[in-house]
Amino acid sequence: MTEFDWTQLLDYALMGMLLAVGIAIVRLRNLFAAVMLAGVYSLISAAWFVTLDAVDVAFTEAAVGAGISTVLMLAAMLLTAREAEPVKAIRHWAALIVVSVAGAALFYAVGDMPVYGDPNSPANAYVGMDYITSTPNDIAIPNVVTAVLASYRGFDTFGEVVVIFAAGLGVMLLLGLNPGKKTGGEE
Amino acid sequence: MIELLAERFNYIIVIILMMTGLYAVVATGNLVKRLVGLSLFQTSVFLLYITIGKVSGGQPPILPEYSESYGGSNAGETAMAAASPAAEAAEGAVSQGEALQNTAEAIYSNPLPHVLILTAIVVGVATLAVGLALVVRIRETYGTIEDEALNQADYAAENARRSA
Amino acid sequence: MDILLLIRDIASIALLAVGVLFVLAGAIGVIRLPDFYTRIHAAGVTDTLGAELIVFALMLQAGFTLLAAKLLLVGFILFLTSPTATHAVANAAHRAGLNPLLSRHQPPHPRDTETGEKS
Amino acid sequence: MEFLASLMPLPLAVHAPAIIVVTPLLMAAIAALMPNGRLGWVVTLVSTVFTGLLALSLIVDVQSAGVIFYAMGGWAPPAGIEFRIDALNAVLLLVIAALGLLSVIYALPSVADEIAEGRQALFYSAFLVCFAGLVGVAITGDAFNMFVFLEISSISTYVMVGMGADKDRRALTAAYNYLVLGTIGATFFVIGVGFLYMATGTLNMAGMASRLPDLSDSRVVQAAFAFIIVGLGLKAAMFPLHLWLPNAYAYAPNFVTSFLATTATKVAFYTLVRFLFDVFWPEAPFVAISFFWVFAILGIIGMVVASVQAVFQDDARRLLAFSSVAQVGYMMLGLGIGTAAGVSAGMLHLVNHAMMKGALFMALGAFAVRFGIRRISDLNGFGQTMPLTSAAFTIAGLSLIGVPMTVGFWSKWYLGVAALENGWWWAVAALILSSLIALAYIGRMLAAIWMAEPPHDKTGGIAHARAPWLMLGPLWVLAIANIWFFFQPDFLISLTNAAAEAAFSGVTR
Amino acid sequence: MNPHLVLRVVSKLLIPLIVVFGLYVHFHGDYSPGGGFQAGVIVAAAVILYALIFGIENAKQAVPTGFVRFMAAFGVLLYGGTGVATLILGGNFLDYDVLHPDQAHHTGQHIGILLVELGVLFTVFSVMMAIFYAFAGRAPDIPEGEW
Repeated sequence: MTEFDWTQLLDYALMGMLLAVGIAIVRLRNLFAAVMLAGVYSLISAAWFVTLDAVDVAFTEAAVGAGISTVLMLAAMLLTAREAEPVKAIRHWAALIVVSVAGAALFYAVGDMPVYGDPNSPANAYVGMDYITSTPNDIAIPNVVTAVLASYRGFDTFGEVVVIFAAGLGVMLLLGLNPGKKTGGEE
Repeated sequence: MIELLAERFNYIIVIILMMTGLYAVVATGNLVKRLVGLSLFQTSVFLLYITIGKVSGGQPPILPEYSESYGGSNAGETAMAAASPAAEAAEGAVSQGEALQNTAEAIYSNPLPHVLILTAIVVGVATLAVGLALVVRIRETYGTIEDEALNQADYAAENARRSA
Repeated sequence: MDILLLIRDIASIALLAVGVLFVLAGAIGVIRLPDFYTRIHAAGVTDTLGAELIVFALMLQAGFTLLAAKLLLVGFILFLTSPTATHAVANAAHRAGLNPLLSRHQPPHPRDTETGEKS
Repeated sequence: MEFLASLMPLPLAVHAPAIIVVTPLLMAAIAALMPNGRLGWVVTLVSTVFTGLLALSLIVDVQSAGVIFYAMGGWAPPAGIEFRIDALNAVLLLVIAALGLLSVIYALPSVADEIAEGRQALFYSAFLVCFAGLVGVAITGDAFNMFVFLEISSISTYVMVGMGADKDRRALTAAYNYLVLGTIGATFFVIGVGFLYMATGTLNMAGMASRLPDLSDSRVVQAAFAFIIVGLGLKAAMFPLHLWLPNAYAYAPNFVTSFLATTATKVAFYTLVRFLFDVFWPEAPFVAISFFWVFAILGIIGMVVASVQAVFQDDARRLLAFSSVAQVGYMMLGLGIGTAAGVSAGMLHLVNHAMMKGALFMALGAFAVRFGIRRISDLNGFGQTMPLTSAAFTIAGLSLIGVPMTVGFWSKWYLGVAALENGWWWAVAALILSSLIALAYIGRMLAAIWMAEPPHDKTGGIAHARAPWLMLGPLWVLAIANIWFFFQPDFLISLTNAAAEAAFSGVTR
Repeated sequence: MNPHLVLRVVSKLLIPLIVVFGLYVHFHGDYSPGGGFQAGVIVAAAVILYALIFGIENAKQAVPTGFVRFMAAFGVLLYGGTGVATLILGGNFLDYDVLHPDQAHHTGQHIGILLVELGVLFTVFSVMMAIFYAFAGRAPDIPEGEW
């Protein structure tokens, strides 16, 4: 650590907000509030994505997480229920066990993780940085993320389109596009 | 130990967030809230990936311009230059990143996690949409979206069928 | 040139400060004010005046560039959307029958008096 | 086989790894546009036939060339996504393509019976997406691409399971629970892959493998291992993580169950093998521990406990679903033995189980399409009512028990031999115990079919019925395969031995 | 006074702006953050806004359900078709370089990226619309009062 990086303060602030919102979502029983807070959570993480230099991701998270997902969950909530029942004690303890086992495994790994922002960590020193040097020669567009997304790893993106298509199929199959009657769907 | 954790504070927070989401998924009996927890969990995993790719003093991985079609590099910008790589290349301003690495080139954050997470976000919203569609159908068929009540309804129906 | 830059910086800092003040006031208002309508009135300040002033400050910093044009667009859209959103929320609350918190005078609800109103 | 493969024009053969995934995906889009279910079925059939041919040609190529690489977009790894086919996933491709084709032929009458007419085309489209996703998981050599394909197949699976709601509303909750658990599994997998990426800097599985041996002390790698095993274990219905499976299989449309039971968990099992041997390496301390303490122990517990649970089921398909969990236990045991013989036996059981479970579920579907029954007590006397279907069901059931003259015998034989080579006599004991329990639950169904009084129609005679030929055809193909490969096991055994060798030789370039 | 008058006026102003912004995000994706996916979401948001204010039936006239179903499949076909075109022209799947002979400026890559992003745009837009229609279409008749 050379000099104190003041932008870290912003990170801390965003993390604190994320924690507060996350815990609030878990504790809330009012579904409307939980859903809105989930949107807020997405928006804050989008802000953090910006400070982490992931502008494309931030854009998408803001559009999808804070926009579409929230609207979807609101719509579903309207069609179902407004209030969740309190958590049963047995489920609470079961969840705590699952969470603490998984969390322990994750914390176990923390010690060997690369330092935050380390430019020489394996993840940052290898393929990722190669994209930045090779994109001007291979593809010649400025936005490296688009280049990787659409060309280097274009097949992933094809898969992504198919996933979205499958979700569309699923919604059309399960709910139907012209739901006049109860199960809808016949076109 | 303290320093070790302080340099990895991002992972610790992200892990706590992930576990918060996972708890919500496992603990709650409400089907909608379980999906809310699921998206919380997934968003936190996205954060994990993106923090891996962060490089101190880095910039968004958008390279300076080398085709002429972009009008972002007018002269006269000073203050915003650091935020706009295009302008920076034109003026050769010294950014924080260059000061750190002391090379002619600016340093960028790792684009690969960004791409992966773009895909993962889409997968996440697709799952959410299908899940919510199922919840809506469940509500229409059963009249409830609480786990316990659903189990009881199934159990009662099974018993009725058995006795019939 | 330097004096111009100085003026520009001072102006933008002033705008930023005032904008942040409005945002702060809005935030405090949302927490402290007693009922829905006064709160949304405070929140409206955050969106319009606060955000708008900050955008202007940033525009000053950007100078005559594409960035400034984009910021202008952002300012324009904010100018359109946030009052509309505030209006829509307040209107919805009003039509839903939420009465303002008034100490002495309770006005009759519009739904009780008007009948011809259907959307 | 060589003859069929030689019919393939050369440019097609060169790009076969890409085309085999892309064809069903594009055909899925076309199927979604079809105005009615019959046309959608034709599109689906064409693309599965084509995929089957490509799979054959790929197997022939793998046998001659060893390993086939295909760089997507012309970008060599690590920059691009690489498809990598060796003897291990060639077996998987063959299973998916063959069972996919048979299920599609079987689907027409079954889907016509169970899905509303207006939605059949979309339903076939969802099936093709799922099919392509499974093929993609089997074929890809990139860890993140594998996640994408896992999710493609899973999302369409959730939808297809949920479509069983027209017959039984429990399909909805089953699909929902499957969705939640499946997504948790996929997210765990992503966490694991992210950790591996953190440690190695690449997403290419071969690239990871070449860098990981230097990192065996890294806690990040160990945590990645744990998360990937749990994530894939959820998808593969490994014993304590199988809770989604029984209901999903029991209430999904019949055709979906017979396809999923034969392919989906198999593909997840394959990914486990791939990660254990080709990304991690079997000598790593944490992998070596997991062979015994995770796969062998949980496999044995799974195959006994799930079999016992199966005995007490009333619903025929639920019974077979629990049996599927038990069969996953057999495969896990083969994996846990940790030798080439063990993995080969596990892969052999994978193929065999696809044949027998496919036939069993298809037979139940054939009963259902004629009489709409699902409970074991409803099967009374079906030996006289639907003799052809019942005979095929019996053959497959005997194969599931592991009776000689059926292919199920070979899987248990080789599993037992591999376990004894390790000196694991208790594993053999568990195998026998589990087979005895299988005898109990299959015997229960067979007794109902052959011994009990058949239902009488109104005139007092026995109601006779025959399943549609399109259902009987694939059913009997599988039933005959169950016997045929007992007498001609060399083909399968050579395939699975080559697969195990490919797994053990690790990644070589 | 119509209670939605303000909303109607403002949304009439905004909807074209949103669509234009979506297209900007799409076609500027090579130079700045954005691309087909974000653009698809934004354009869909414009139509959803229209549907919320002017009624879902009007929106269905503007963007019919058949069109939605077609475009969802068409986007996948466009993406995959680009790949098939590269196969036919002799490259590997999705190897855009073969799409255009001008290798020096990588025009083929630019064309390919534009085409596949267009495919993403179509599919994402129409699936978002499909999801919206499916959910909004079955909204229970909530009296205005509840909101």
